[in-house]
Amino acid sequence: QTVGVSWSNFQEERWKTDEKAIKDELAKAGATYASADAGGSPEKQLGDIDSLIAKGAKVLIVLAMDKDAIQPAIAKAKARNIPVIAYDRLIEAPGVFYITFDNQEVGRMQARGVFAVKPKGQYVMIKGSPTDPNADFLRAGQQEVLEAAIKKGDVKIVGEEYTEGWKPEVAQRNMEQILTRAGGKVDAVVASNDGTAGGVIAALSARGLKGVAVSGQDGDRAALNRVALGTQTVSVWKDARDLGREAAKAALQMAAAKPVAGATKWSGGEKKLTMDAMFLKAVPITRANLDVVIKAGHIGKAELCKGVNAADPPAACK
Amino acid sequence: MLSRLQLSALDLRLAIMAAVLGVLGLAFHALTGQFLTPENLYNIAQQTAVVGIMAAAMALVIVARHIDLSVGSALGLVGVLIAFLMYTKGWHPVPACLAGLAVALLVGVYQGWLVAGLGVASFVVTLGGLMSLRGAAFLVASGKTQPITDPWFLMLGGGLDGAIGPLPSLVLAGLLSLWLVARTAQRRHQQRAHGVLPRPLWFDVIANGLFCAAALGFALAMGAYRIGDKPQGQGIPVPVLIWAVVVGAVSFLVNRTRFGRYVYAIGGNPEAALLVGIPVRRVMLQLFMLLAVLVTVAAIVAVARLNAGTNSLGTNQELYVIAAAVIGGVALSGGSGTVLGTVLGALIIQFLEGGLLLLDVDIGWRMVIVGQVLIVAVVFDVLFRRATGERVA
Amino acid sequence: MLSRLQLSALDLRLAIMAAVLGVLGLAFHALTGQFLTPENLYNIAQQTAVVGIMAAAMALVIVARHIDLSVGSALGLVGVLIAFLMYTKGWHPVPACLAGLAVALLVGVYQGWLVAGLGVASFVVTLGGLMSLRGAAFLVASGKTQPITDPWFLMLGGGLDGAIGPLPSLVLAGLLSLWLVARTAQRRHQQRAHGVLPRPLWFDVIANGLFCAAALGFALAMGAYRIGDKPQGQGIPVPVLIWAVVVGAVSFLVNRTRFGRYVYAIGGNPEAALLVGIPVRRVMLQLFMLLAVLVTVAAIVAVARLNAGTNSLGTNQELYVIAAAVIGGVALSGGSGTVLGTVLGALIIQFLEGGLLLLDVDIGWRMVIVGQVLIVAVVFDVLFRRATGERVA
Amino acid sequence: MSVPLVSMRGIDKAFGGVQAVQGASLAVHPGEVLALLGHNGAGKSTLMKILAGAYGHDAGEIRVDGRPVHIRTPVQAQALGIETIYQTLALADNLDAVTNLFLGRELRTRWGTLDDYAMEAAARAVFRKLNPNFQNIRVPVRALSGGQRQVVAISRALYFNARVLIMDEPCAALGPEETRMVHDLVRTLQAQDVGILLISHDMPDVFALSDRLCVMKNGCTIGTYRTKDVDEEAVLGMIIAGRLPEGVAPCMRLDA
Amino acid sequence: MSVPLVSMRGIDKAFGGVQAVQGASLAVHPGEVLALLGHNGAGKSTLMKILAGAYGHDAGEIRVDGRPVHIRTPVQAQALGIETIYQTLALADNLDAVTNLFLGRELRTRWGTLDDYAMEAAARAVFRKLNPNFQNIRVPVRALSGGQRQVVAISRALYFNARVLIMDEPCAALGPEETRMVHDLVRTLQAQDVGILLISHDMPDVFALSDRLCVMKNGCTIGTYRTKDVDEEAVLGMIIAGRLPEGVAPCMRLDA
Ligand SMILES: Nc1ncnc2c1ncn2[C@@H]1O[C@H](COP(=O)(O)OP(=O)(O)OP(=O)(O)O)[C@@H](O)[C@H]1O
Ligand SMILES: Nc1ncnc2c1ncn2[C@@H]1O[C@H](COP(=O)(O)OP(=O)(O)OP(=O)(O)O)[C@@H](O)[C@H]1O
Ligand SMILES: O[C@@H]1[C@@H](O)[C@H](O)OC[C@H]1O
Ligand SMILES: [Mg+2]
Ligand SMILES: [Mg+2]
Repeated sequence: QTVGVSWSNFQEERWKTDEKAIKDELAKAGATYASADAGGSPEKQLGDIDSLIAKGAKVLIVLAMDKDAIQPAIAKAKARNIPVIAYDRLIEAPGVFYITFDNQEVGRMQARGVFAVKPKGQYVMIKGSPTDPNADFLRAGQQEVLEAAIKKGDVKIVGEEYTEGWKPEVAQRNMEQILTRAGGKVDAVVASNDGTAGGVIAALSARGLKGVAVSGQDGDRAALNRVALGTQTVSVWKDARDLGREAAKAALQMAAAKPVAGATKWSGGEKKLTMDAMFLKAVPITRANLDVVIKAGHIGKAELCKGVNAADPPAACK
Repeated sequence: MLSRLQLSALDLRLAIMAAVLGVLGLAFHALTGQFLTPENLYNIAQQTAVVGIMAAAMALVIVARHIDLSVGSALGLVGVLIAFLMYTKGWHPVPACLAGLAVALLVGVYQGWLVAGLGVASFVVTLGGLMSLRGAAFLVASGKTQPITDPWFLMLGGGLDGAIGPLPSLVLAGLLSLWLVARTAQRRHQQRAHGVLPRPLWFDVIANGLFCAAALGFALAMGAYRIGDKPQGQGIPVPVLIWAVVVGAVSFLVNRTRFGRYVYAIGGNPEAALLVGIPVRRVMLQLFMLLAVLVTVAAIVAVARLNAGTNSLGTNQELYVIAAAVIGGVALSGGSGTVLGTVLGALIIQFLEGGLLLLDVDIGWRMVIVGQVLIVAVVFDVLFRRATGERVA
Repeated sequence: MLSRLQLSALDLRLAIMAAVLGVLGLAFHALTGQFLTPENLYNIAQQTAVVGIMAAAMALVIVARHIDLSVGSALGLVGVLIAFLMYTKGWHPVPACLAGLAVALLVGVYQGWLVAGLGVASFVVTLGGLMSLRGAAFLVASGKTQPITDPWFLMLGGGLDGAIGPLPSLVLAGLLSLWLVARTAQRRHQQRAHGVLPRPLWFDVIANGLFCAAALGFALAMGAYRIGDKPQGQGIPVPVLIWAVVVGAVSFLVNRTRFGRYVYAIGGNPEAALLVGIPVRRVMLQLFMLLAVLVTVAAIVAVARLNAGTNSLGTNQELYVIAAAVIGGVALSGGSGTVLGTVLGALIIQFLEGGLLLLDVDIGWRMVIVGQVLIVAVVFDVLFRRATGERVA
Repeated sequence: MSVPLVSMRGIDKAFGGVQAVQGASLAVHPGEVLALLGHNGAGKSTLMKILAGAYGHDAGEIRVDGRPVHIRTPVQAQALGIETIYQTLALADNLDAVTNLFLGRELRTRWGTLDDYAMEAAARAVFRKLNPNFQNIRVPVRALSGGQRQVVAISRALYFNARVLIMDEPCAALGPEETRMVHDLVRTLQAQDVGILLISHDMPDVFALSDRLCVMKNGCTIGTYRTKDVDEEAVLGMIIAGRLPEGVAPCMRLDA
Repeated sequence: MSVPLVSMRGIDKAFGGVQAVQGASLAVHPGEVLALLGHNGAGKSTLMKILAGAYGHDAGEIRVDGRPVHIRTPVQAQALGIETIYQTLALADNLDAVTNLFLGRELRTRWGTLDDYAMEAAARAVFRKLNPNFQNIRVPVRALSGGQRQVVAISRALYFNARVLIMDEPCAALGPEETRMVHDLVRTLQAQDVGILLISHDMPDVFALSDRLCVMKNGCTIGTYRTKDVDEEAVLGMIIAGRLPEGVAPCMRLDA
């Protein structure tokens, strides 16, 4: 039994975790893992999926770079009766099984995490890559949460920039210029992932600004450490190992033409298409619940707590 | 020996490259057991088309001692624009494509004027274009992906219904073979008529035989590929057909028209080209416009293949297009290179990418390998030219 | 007039660029009210350092008629490697940096050997490097971000504690000014001693005055920038200091050593350079190694500034480095260009990016504008060279 | 007196700051060889490139057969029957001899495509006239010897039936055999009423071939004389010192 | 008989498939001018470039003062006192005359840095010897006239006290004044016991300057004779047809 997995890009560190989880689960079931990595290019991803099918994949797990541009590959798989799992990012097509942490929801969690700390003040929105459609989903989720406070005037957005290629150094430069523009008066930064959050925090610390709320996502080790140190407020952790494991299980069931255990019906997509889906809980990791990532074995305590203030450590580091 | 066969060093190089391609294919097949299957060949042929279409014109640009670093961004701009006009603006595909072509030509004329008219280095002009046009691609649809659904248009991208079927494929390949043989016969006749000694017959027979076998074999393989429970095999995919037409057309330009000859003359000695009365500026402008046309064609194929225009479309593609031309034997110093070489160059890159993928090689290693193969190809080129006694510095 | 002032066309061009930079600064300040503040200047100076450091060596590479497209990927590889050794492997910063340097030199020697020894076009070699090294950067830490915490190391990236304080800044600027004036005096003296007519005194006074004013003014501005409630102003940030040292060192190489002179000779006429006995291969190899050293320096500053090594580090940066050199007046045809020009070129790009960001200009437009400014700069260059009667084609 | 085939009057040309040609005037008549002399950088090549259409000019007038003409491109000059053998030969090194011969003026079939066989046949014929041993006409000219390359360049002027032929130091890099061949060629063309403008530094060549000579100095044409009226001494005096020979009548022949 | 300053024996050199030089032998003695003649592509420049260290050779032996030497780079040749004025001048057009004069052999201060003022002063002195009017020595040589460029190239040989001087068609592009200057220079150096290898197509030059002449054909040195023993006719016969003159004793002087 071969399971083909098509990854979208290798740049963020989380995907290695996802991959390991899938691999482990498949190994347990004696299935073969085959993968391809599109390096961030939707064009290339189509070719990748072709190759996976050629390689004899009986079921596909697809992390789509672009939800629309992936459609031809899905159609092809369908024509060959190969079931497809939309992994992490929605692919709205009949018969596709969707397993995810909803990106829009992630955006909401990011905003909520920051908003909880800074219900009032000047906000900066550091968005993802202008060429990554997820950047806009995240941004939309963030807006939903902040909308009311913005209307009321409690929250004021003083800067908003895309980050070419999700590059931390670009986020850093953009943040520096925004800080100049705002005269350093920034209370919260909703950064769309942990990489950009890293750049933002470097900019803030270079400006000697402390106590600014900053969000992120992915549970990158560096980011979790920052949460422990108190420089980052929240990293929305999509426990990649859960997602990977569940996806692998679902894949094996689908390959055997069995219904996926624990699936629900869902029709919340753009086209209102009804699909089988499974939603995992993303967990916003804050200083208060850092123990979650340790317990989950995602990161060691030593790495997590490296350099924390011994006088006032977060609970998880005690 | 070589001169008796009227084989130029260039022909020899092409033959070697074709052999390399064959070896590569066999090696990957031996390692994976899946490489030389109709399915995989079908996929690889399709995947190569977009880069191949642009590489055909890029070869000429490099032959003329220039470079275009902006083709990836231009592809993105034109692709997004076409998709945007169809999806968001509800235009019919034809006017949408024409609008895309118009924009591409505008960009081509602008860049061509800077290069040919003002004499600014094309490297700089198109480096600026690489940045500017990527920005413009974002501005068209504010970065939003534009899906495409028109089934007629989607056929242009290949996919499920975008192939011409087994019989027409075979007929096409047959016609091509016939034409080839007829042309060779005609050439031999003309040569004798003009008192020129033709090549030995056995050589022409073998060369033509190999080519016809390749064409027919390809058509058969494509026809043998059957997707799911479709009643019929696929046949040659439309993007590959478009690519073939493009290669044929550009080859015709190169071999049979003044334009093509002038491009080579400019690349060989720009000053001499001016002095003998070649309208260098006009030819350069036309060249940039030709590239613009082919970028548009490639953009149409790319968005049709993706079923969407994304504004990341074509990112870094200029590197692959240039690499295909260079691996195909186009010299950066200008004046030499063939269109057929770009086909082989583009295929070698795609064979590697596809084969390594089948072998499950990590993306990091894949990038390392592809980069080094580019270098190896050119090192080979340099040593080859040196061995055949070409004057080097 | 120009010849009486012993002003070369190159000097004039530098002066014009400095004026453009000034106008740009004033214009952005008028529009935003925040551009010419100590804070913004402090940030922009820092942001420019990484590109500026590499551009100093890139200028020489281009002067020698070559190009290096791989610097961005090399920066990524070296940066990730250093951060990886420090964070994951627990190395001390010094050996980690040395290891990074060793890898950079290895890559430099390899590419330099291909270019200088085998005679492969540097465009191709470094295009391959662009792909391969990016893959290698990923392989080092399997794509994982490597945070950096060593406070001593972080100082190299500037930031809160990475500046030398107002007084040392002023002292440095003062010393630089003194040295400049002394050198000018010495030069006038030597010229008279050798029977050469020096420039008019008023001219040297004004030129030196302007330069000293700029140096002291910059030091004062940096000193005036106070972060939060730190008791003291910042002063010149360490990355800027490093950049200044690099520019000084490379200028010294160019003006006062055989190596620098040979680079220009090679760029002017590679064949002649060989014939008069310049060890062309060795010089080219040294040049690629110099670039490798500066890429390492830039990588150290970059990861220190970011507080982390990420595998996207340096993506597309080669474009900015080349653009800085070209905007700074380095001609792609080789043989001409100055190191000081790259400083102005890098600053012009960063002024634009920073100013447009302050103006809240959309990313799409920003890319469009930066791309076109590159073109405008070179169009200006071409027209300028034509006006000063330089032989063009 | 005959109408000059070509006359140039008061031609100016500057490159940026450099005034390369200034108020230069000369004329050449059918069947006449006019030698153009001058120190290095005097402006000889520039003046001839203006006539050949390779450079535009800033001021002055060019007449062909007494009628003012507009020459701004090589094509316009060629259309008027002005052919040029450049000092640098102007060959595309990567192309073969046949292609170079017809470069810019290819023969075409009725479909508008290149007629390679017709060109090859025609090229063989014209090359044979100049050098019967020249066989490898289908290899890139980069592989040819200096003499063979020169044959290709000269053939270009020959094939297209020049009325005026400009030769910019055609023998500078030639061996004795090739030089002799060029001399013969000049005399043949002269007999066919072609007007020839010959740039040369070689006094024996000049005296052996030219009917009149025109000396340039610093961009100006300072004097034109019948060759048989002056001796080498006098010519060198003009070239080096700009000193006109005493008691010799200048002979411009600008007008009919 | 004196020991030859330089002798080359049985030199072979191929480029890819082209055998440019084959079994070539010659020698030059102190205070002697040896003219090297031959058709275009005979291999003259290649043979001299081998002696100058610009090309390596595939076989054969080079001796200086009778001792076998190893010359593979221009620096090695220069160290043996062999200076070359190349057919192409070999100047870096973007650099000024002073810099070009010292290119590859810069004067340095005791810190190892370039000593620009010393170089400028020395350059002025040597340029003055050749052309007193040459003032603009600090502008890029691309802006200089052909004659001035030639002065720079010649000065290079002069300044570094050549023992053997190779001149590859030094007058081909020169005006009469400059040519005369080169002739004077050759005679002066000859008087200083420099050995000179002169490549020229110009028979008057050859007969005026050379003591012996050596003819190459298709890469081989086919004959060496005392110049006063042969006439132009005989020399042309050698060059064109490879026909050795009858009844004239060859004069190789390869050995002491
Ligand atoms: N394209 C150009 N750009 C700038 N200056 C030029 C150009 N062509 C020629 N010149 C200048 O114009 C002047 C005349 O040059 P030209 O080549 O006409 O001289 P010439 O008489 O042919 O000399 P020579 O005997 O050396 O061939 C020279 O000063 C030269 O430097
Ligand atoms: N770098 C090179 N690469 C390949 N072939 C070369 C090279 N240099 C010279 N040749 C070939 O070697 C042969 C001898 O050339 P060379 O330049 O020595 O002739 P020459 O006697 O100097 O002729 P000329 O009188 O035209 O200067 C020619 O066939 C030439 O094409
Ligand atoms: O997890 C993020 C993913 O959703 C986005 O698409 O790319 C960046 C990642 O950080
Ligand atoms: Mg001339
Ligand atoms: Mg020669």
